[in-house]
Amino acid sequence: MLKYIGVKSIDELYSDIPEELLIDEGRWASLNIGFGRPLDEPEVHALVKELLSKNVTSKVPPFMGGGLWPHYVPAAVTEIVRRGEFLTAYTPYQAEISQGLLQALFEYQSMMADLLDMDVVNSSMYDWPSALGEAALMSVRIKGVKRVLVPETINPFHLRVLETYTRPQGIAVDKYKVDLSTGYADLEDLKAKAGQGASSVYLEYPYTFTGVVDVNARAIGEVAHDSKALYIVGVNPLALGLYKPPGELGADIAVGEGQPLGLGLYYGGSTLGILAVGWSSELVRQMPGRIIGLTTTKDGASRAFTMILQTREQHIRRSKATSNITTNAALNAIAAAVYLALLGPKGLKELAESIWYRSHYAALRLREAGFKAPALSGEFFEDLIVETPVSYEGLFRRLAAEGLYAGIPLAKYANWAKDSWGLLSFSELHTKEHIDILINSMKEVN
Amino acid sequence: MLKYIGVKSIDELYSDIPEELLIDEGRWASLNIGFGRPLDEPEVHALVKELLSKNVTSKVPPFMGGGLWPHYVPAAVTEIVRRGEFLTAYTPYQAEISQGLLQALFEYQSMMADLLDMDVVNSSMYDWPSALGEAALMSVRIKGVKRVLVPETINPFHLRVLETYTRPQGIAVDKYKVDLSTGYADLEDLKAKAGQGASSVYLEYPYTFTGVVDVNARAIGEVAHDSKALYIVGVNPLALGLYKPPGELGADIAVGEGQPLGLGLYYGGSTLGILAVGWSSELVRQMPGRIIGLTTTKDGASRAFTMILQTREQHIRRSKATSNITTNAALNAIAAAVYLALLGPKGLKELAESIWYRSHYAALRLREAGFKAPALSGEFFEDLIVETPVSYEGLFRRLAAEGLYAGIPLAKYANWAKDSWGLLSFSELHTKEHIDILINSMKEVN
Amino acid sequence: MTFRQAAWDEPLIYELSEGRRGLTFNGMNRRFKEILGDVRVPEELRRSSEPQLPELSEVEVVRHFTRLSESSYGVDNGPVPLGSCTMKYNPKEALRVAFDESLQLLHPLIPDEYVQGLLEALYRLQEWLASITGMDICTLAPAAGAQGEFSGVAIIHRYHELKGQRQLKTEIIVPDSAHGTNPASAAMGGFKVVEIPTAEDGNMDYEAFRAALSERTAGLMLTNPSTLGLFEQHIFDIAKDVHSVDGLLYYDGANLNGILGRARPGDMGFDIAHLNIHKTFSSPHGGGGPGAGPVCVKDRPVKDGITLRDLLPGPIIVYDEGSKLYRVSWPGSNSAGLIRFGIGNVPQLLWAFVYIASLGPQGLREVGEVSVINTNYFIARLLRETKGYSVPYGPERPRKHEAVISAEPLLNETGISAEDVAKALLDRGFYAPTIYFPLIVKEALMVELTESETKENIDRYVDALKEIEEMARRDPDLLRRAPTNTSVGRVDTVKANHPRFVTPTYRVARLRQQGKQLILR
Amino acid sequence: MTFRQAAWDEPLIYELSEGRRGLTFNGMNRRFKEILGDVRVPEELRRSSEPQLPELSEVEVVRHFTRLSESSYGVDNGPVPLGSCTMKYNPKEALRVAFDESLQLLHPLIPDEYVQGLLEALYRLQEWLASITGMDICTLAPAAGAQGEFSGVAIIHRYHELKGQRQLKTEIIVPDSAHGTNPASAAMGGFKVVEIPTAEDGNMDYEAFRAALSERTAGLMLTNPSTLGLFEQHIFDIAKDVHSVDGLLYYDGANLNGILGRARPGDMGFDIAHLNIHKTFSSPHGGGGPGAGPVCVKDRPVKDGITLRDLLPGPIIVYDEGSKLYRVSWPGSNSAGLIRFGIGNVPQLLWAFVYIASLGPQGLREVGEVSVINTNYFIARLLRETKGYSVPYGPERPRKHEAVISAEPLLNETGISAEDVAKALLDRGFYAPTIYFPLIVKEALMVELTESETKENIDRYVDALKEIEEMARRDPDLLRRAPTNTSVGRVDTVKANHPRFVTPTYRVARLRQQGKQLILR
Ligand SMILES: Cc1ncc(COP(=O)(O)O)c(C=O)c1O
Ligand SMILES: Cc1ncc(COP(=O)(O)O)c(C=O)c1O
Repeated sequence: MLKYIGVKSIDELYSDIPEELLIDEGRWASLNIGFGRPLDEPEVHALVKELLSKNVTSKVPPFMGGGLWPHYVPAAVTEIVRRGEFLTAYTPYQAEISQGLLQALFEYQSMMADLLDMDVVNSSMYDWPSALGEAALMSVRIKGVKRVLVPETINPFHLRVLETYTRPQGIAVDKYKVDLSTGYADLEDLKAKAGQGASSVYLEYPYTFTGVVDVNARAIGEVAHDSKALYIVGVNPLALGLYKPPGELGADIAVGEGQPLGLGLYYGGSTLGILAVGWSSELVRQMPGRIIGLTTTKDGASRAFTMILQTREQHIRRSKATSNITTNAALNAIAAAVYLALLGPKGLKELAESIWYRSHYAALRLREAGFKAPALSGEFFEDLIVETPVSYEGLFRRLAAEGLYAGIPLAKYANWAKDSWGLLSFSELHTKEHIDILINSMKEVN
Repeated sequence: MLKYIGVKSIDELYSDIPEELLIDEGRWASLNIGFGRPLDEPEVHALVKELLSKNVTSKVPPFMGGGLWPHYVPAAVTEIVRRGEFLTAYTPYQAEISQGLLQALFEYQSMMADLLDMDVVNSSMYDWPSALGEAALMSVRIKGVKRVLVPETINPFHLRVLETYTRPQGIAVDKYKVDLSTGYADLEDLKAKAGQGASSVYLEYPYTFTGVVDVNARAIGEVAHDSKALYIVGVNPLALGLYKPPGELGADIAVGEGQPLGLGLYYGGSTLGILAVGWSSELVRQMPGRIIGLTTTKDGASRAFTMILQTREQHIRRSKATSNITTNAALNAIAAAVYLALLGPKGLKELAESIWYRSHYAALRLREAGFKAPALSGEFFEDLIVETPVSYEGLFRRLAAEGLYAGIPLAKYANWAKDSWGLLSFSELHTKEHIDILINSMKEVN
Repeated sequence: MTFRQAAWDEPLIYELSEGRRGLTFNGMNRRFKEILGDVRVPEELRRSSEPQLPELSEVEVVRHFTRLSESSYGVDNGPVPLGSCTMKYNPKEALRVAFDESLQLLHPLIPDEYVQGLLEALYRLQEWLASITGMDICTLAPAAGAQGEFSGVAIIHRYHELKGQRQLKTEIIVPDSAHGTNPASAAMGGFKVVEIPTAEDGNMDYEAFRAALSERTAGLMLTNPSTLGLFEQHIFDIAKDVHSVDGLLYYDGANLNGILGRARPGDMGFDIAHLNIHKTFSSPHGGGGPGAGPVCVKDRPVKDGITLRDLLPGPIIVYDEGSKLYRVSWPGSNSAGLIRFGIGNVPQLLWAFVYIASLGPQGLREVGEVSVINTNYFIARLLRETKGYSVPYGPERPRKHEAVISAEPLLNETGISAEDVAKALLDRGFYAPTIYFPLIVKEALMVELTESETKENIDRYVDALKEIEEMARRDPDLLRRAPTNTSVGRVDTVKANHPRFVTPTYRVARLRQQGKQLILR
Repeated sequence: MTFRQAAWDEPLIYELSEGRRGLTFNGMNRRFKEILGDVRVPEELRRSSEPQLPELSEVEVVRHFTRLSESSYGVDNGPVPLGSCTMKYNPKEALRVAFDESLQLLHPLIPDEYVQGLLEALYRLQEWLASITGMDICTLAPAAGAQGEFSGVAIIHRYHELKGQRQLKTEIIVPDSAHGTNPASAAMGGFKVVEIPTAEDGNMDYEAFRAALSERTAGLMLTNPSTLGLFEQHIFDIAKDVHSVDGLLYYDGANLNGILGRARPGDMGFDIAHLNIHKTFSSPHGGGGPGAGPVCVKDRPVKDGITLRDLLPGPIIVYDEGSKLYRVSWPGSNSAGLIRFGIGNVPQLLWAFVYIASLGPQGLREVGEVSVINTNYFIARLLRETKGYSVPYGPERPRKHEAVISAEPLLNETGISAEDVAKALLDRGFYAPTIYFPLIVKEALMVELTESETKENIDRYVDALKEIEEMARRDPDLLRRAPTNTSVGRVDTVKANHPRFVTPTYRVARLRQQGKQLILR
């Protein structure tokens, strides 16, 4: 091939690179890259198995949630997303040869829309916090006020990400108060702050770091709208099998985390940012991210799918785009679509109930064991705060050493939390025995 | 639907079954079937994980071979055979809609033919021993003498299966001697026995229960042919990366075990029977099993594949068929095809060398450690017999308790083996460290 | 539904070969090479030339087989209503368990105490299968139904051998509706096969059976429900009769799906039965295997304290109360021998374990019921709405899991054959029924919908058959050109089997190209 | 190669809905229900009606998505030579590791000491990426290249903020050949974007750049090699110039494949760089993600002992000699913030770990070399054998991993556009190149073959382009009707975006059907 190209050696193909920059083979091979030589596949396989076996996975599924949750990954989901035609495809720029991929993503958007009770869903963001960041920027583009309001008990990681997204543009992120006895938002405080002007008011639903489902969810939206702010609701989609969806709450924008929908935890590395809006031209035009739409072939003969409203995106609009996002979490969106299709409305309800039962059973047993649970008296779903007589972090560490991951020691991450508070999370993965083991161990270690 | 059918209840659809036979719902539900109630998928998943975790898998790959061997399963093989279009297909009776499956099986047959140096390969048998049984029956159909000859050191499991296949038809399975100092066949004894008449002479190549590769392999075939018997050679296909293939040895029929070709062990539950013959009308017409052939479409426009020579098979010839086999190991044949395509001739040779290196390194270290290894002085490939000063079974059990599966205590299965003999097997899965650990532990425990 | 199968016009993998590598083992040999030098193999044993395998990189291998797979069709693609095959859905969770990586390095001779998890699962399965069939004890060893049959025949052989009457017992009775494997298995066991015709009502012709029965009768092989989907109504009499001449009754369990949860072979008088894990218990057919064919027996006496269980030619798993361990018990000297090295096709067996555990007894019974309803609904619609298809043999009787319809009326009227119908179904995105089997039905279309198909799919399937019938009248030539939506059009099977053309391997094509005459006589 | 894609005419999953269930959780709730009774949710929070999701059994779901997948096309199907995307082969062993089931239950807040295996792998990867780029330290956190860019822009912002010069530093310079994400990211960081034209020789117009450079310059974003596949020859001068006004240089690593093992951004003067794991390091694109976009910096001083590493908006993994533990170090108060909850897209990162471990430094260098040879061979053949395509901007210069060709000559001669060419390529079983990008090339066809394509595939690809050129002369209308071998013909994008038709969800279609006016203004 070199001969055909007309060069004597491969080096000629790098001749336009300044001499001083070029790295010779020997120097390159001496750098800390891989294991110094190519490894055969069986070697790599053995090496990685050995490495991963150093992780201490517990026989009892972790009781850790708080925004990313341990849930069951159905086998059918895994099998579908492993299919090379989906897995190894690029963004479907050529619609004609990618109809299956486009339809799958359209179906994700559609099912998510029905779950959220919203009209327009994009085909994915990276994760919940970045979706929140983008939603906030979007609200500022629309409303023009460089201020957004978030609840005091917002997930602290989400808060930091939100600040990272907003800070360079000089947007203030201010908090409205939450009553720490019930876990519900302080509507008066919110009203006062919203009255001072904000582009959007945000609610976490349920609050990921308290577990509470805010009864004021509708009222918060009304306050937002009264103050000419947009209402952004962030959700754990599984809660929507039981609780009112963002659409019913009056949300303008819904964001959330698709990770519980059959993706697994992967140390927080397998996420799916949800972003949806109601049918408003302004909202849709200002949305970030890719959207797949239904259409027909040019000859009108058959239904077809294609990417739509691309003029919002960076590859067309460049610095005027609604976001810089391009690669997103498409395959995870397909996984979520398969997951939602497997469950259907009934399965989703059963699963939500499954979760509700476990957290409420745990609360009962925790109280019987002498703990305060839930420490915040409001409605709760998957996570709940338990209050212990001791520092939770110590208790947590002792249990971890026994192979029980007993939630999240809240004070470590959230300044509003008591040192004695732990956030426990329960899912369909936990049997009654698992929960009993947890609580018995908590009693003993306490 | 019942209404449309015109019955009042489903029971009517069973009305032709004698009353006394019918089982009512209650009685059925009380039987020992499953766990007494339907389990949800997450329940089953947890249950099975729990169960499988009770198996004690060693960090060091087992040193156990003897006819089924631990080998690396390439990821690409797994991914291909999991594809639903292959996995969930039936026997390709409708060629037009199953071209891909047919071509894949044709390619298996073709690659296996080139590996074996034989002309015709069927699209699979269950496993090596049943392929051997069928080959023996085939030889008797062709030659008419109700006797077959096998080496004394034949795999004892294979021997029992062979006897099971031949005994109902009154066929004698006689053994020719093997020199237990070298592991090579006793040609004089074979000549004498073959002279008394036999339909076939069988050789294991390498002998799975001694590890020896018989230098007389060609000569044995000559003896067989001189006595008007067919020559059947049974192979570990991986050995053929280094050693002469059955075709070069003059084999009329080759059988063998495809399990090492990327199938994994699965407690002996993932096998692939190889069966091949040279180009002889008689042999081909008497072959058992399915064969895929190349042809064209009727209009001659394109290449196509279909099942051929079906008049040999049970669904056409019934009691006159060459075998009763129908379901075989097709998917495993596809796995083997993918495996062989990944390796190619170079990879196969490297792998065979990889195995050779390990067994020979082990022999060296075993001798240094004071053991007799190999106990049989002949050429060896993957397995070798080690002779220890103690009963091997005791040593084996002590090592197993330490998590080292140190081969097979031969005397437990083979009456010609000394109590102090163990059959160790080495593969590309074993690193130098693994082998050193084994030998050090053998020294200590000894 | 319109449908067009992918067609990649994919070359043979040999033609793609480009001197590349998909998998290497070089680095791994380095350290050994340093110690041992080059590999040494005696000249007389050294392979003289490399095998002519293709040489490709991993990406090319993956692409090749991915493309090929898109020209294949399984239950994951759509309905595969092949009769006699029970092509039900293969649940993905069972797939995940069956091929669990932790099993890849489990050797069959690892001592029992280290494989307790697997043995427990298989022990349970073994017991469940006994309960489901009403038999006493099963071995999981046989690799497929046919090997199960052969095992059964070997048991029959051994039974008579142990009783010293093998010389006398030379015949096995098989109805003419039986699957080809039955007579073939009987013949492999050295028995003469006596075929009994099928009566008009679909039962085995009882009079003919009585006439054939004699002291030479070693046993009878029966599929119940039969391949016609009909329950054998004389079963009690037949059992009594066979036993009266000291014959054994063998149950071909391929059709168990039809009576699952409603009736059991063990209660009908059968002595031996095989099951097809890849039919009734949802392990996939894999394009032709592997499956699994456990064999169960009633534990009746043979002689001198020997009972039928002692004759099983495969291991059984026992639970040892003393050590609290599951143990593998290998067949002893009274057995019919041994059928394999290992305990059975483990992935397929685990698949069945997951399936039964998931469904429980209730679910399994529902499986049987839904498959029976589906079949009878299908027949009802077909007969009501078409004229080209008939249902021979006891047309008024309810079918079980499957039905054999005849396209003879259609052939007579339009010249369109069962094969044409089958090809036309392919064009409509359905896999075709089994055709021309059982042999006793002319222009047979053997349809088994299983419980996995929805009413909507059955309706679509009947609609397709109707449409084909109409087209047969309107434009039969169009049908004769079917299929056109599959990867290729009709395949030339005559050429495929022609003595001068028959090409079972690429090697044969290569040799012919090199001028070698390879003719099959 | 002829090629015909599968076409199942698959209904929307809603249209398949038949009131069935794929996954249940009923049995699991039994025991809890006994204790707690029914689930109680306050009225004001209870969902008022079930979501209108489809209801299907597992088999129907699996079939639906299996069929859909066959109307999709990835690297596993054939060449996907999209420029700017590095669609290389995604090795299957990496897939197996990346989605290892043991990681499914690892929560990101599990204490470090319990995830040492994973942290060790990621730590190594982090160090390897630093070596490969010549940078000092990386965070693996960003989820994709664009988030990496935004992280970089946030670092630039924070740098100037910490130095008290944010008010002044309002502009980021970007060449006009840059990917759209660069200006978009700069804008998200609140900066004004200054675009610099590309010179005839394919370098950034150095004079224009000098003219644009000022004390307002906060930084420069550069892709090198550029999207034209050309190495920026003034890079040393540019770096010096940007640093002279205290701006930071950002390296867009999407094109690293082209210089892998030969040159490193860290040696060129860049301060910040992102990598695309899903481009250079072989994790799959998954139809649009997830990917991973680690960001690395040179650890240069900012002020008061603060160095650039302190500004990284994501965790880094450190090895603690004392405890012999790998630890996650979260960004502190000087940082640009935090970009995610968790350490990064773990499966994709593990994929890169396996890829780099498999190839070693030697293999990685070869990756770069082969991709460069492939590109230049492609150009050489194309230019030698066709007339319809040209290579604008420094046509004599060697390309790196990709090339932008222009179909302008073809358009002028025959009226056939780049889009027509793309659609015609689809018909021949190839995925099309990126078209109409970069914007500075008319009728752009941006081709990146990567190291994964064989010479044979490149030849076939050139042959296809030749054939298309010939057909453009002979029968352009035929080409305008392309594609015909894909699942559907040309898609109506005008209708798709029409204010009264635009349909982003099934819900919108449903509402319109119910008479609701949904118009997008
Ligand atoms: C009635 C009947 N008996 C026996 C068999 C043979 O079973 P297997 O294919 O598992 O060997 C079949 C399979 O098609 C069958 O339908
Ligand atoms: C040059 C260049 N920069 C940036 C990006 C954006 O990267 P990502 O898609 O990972 O967000 C791309 C991706 O196409 C690219 O080609």
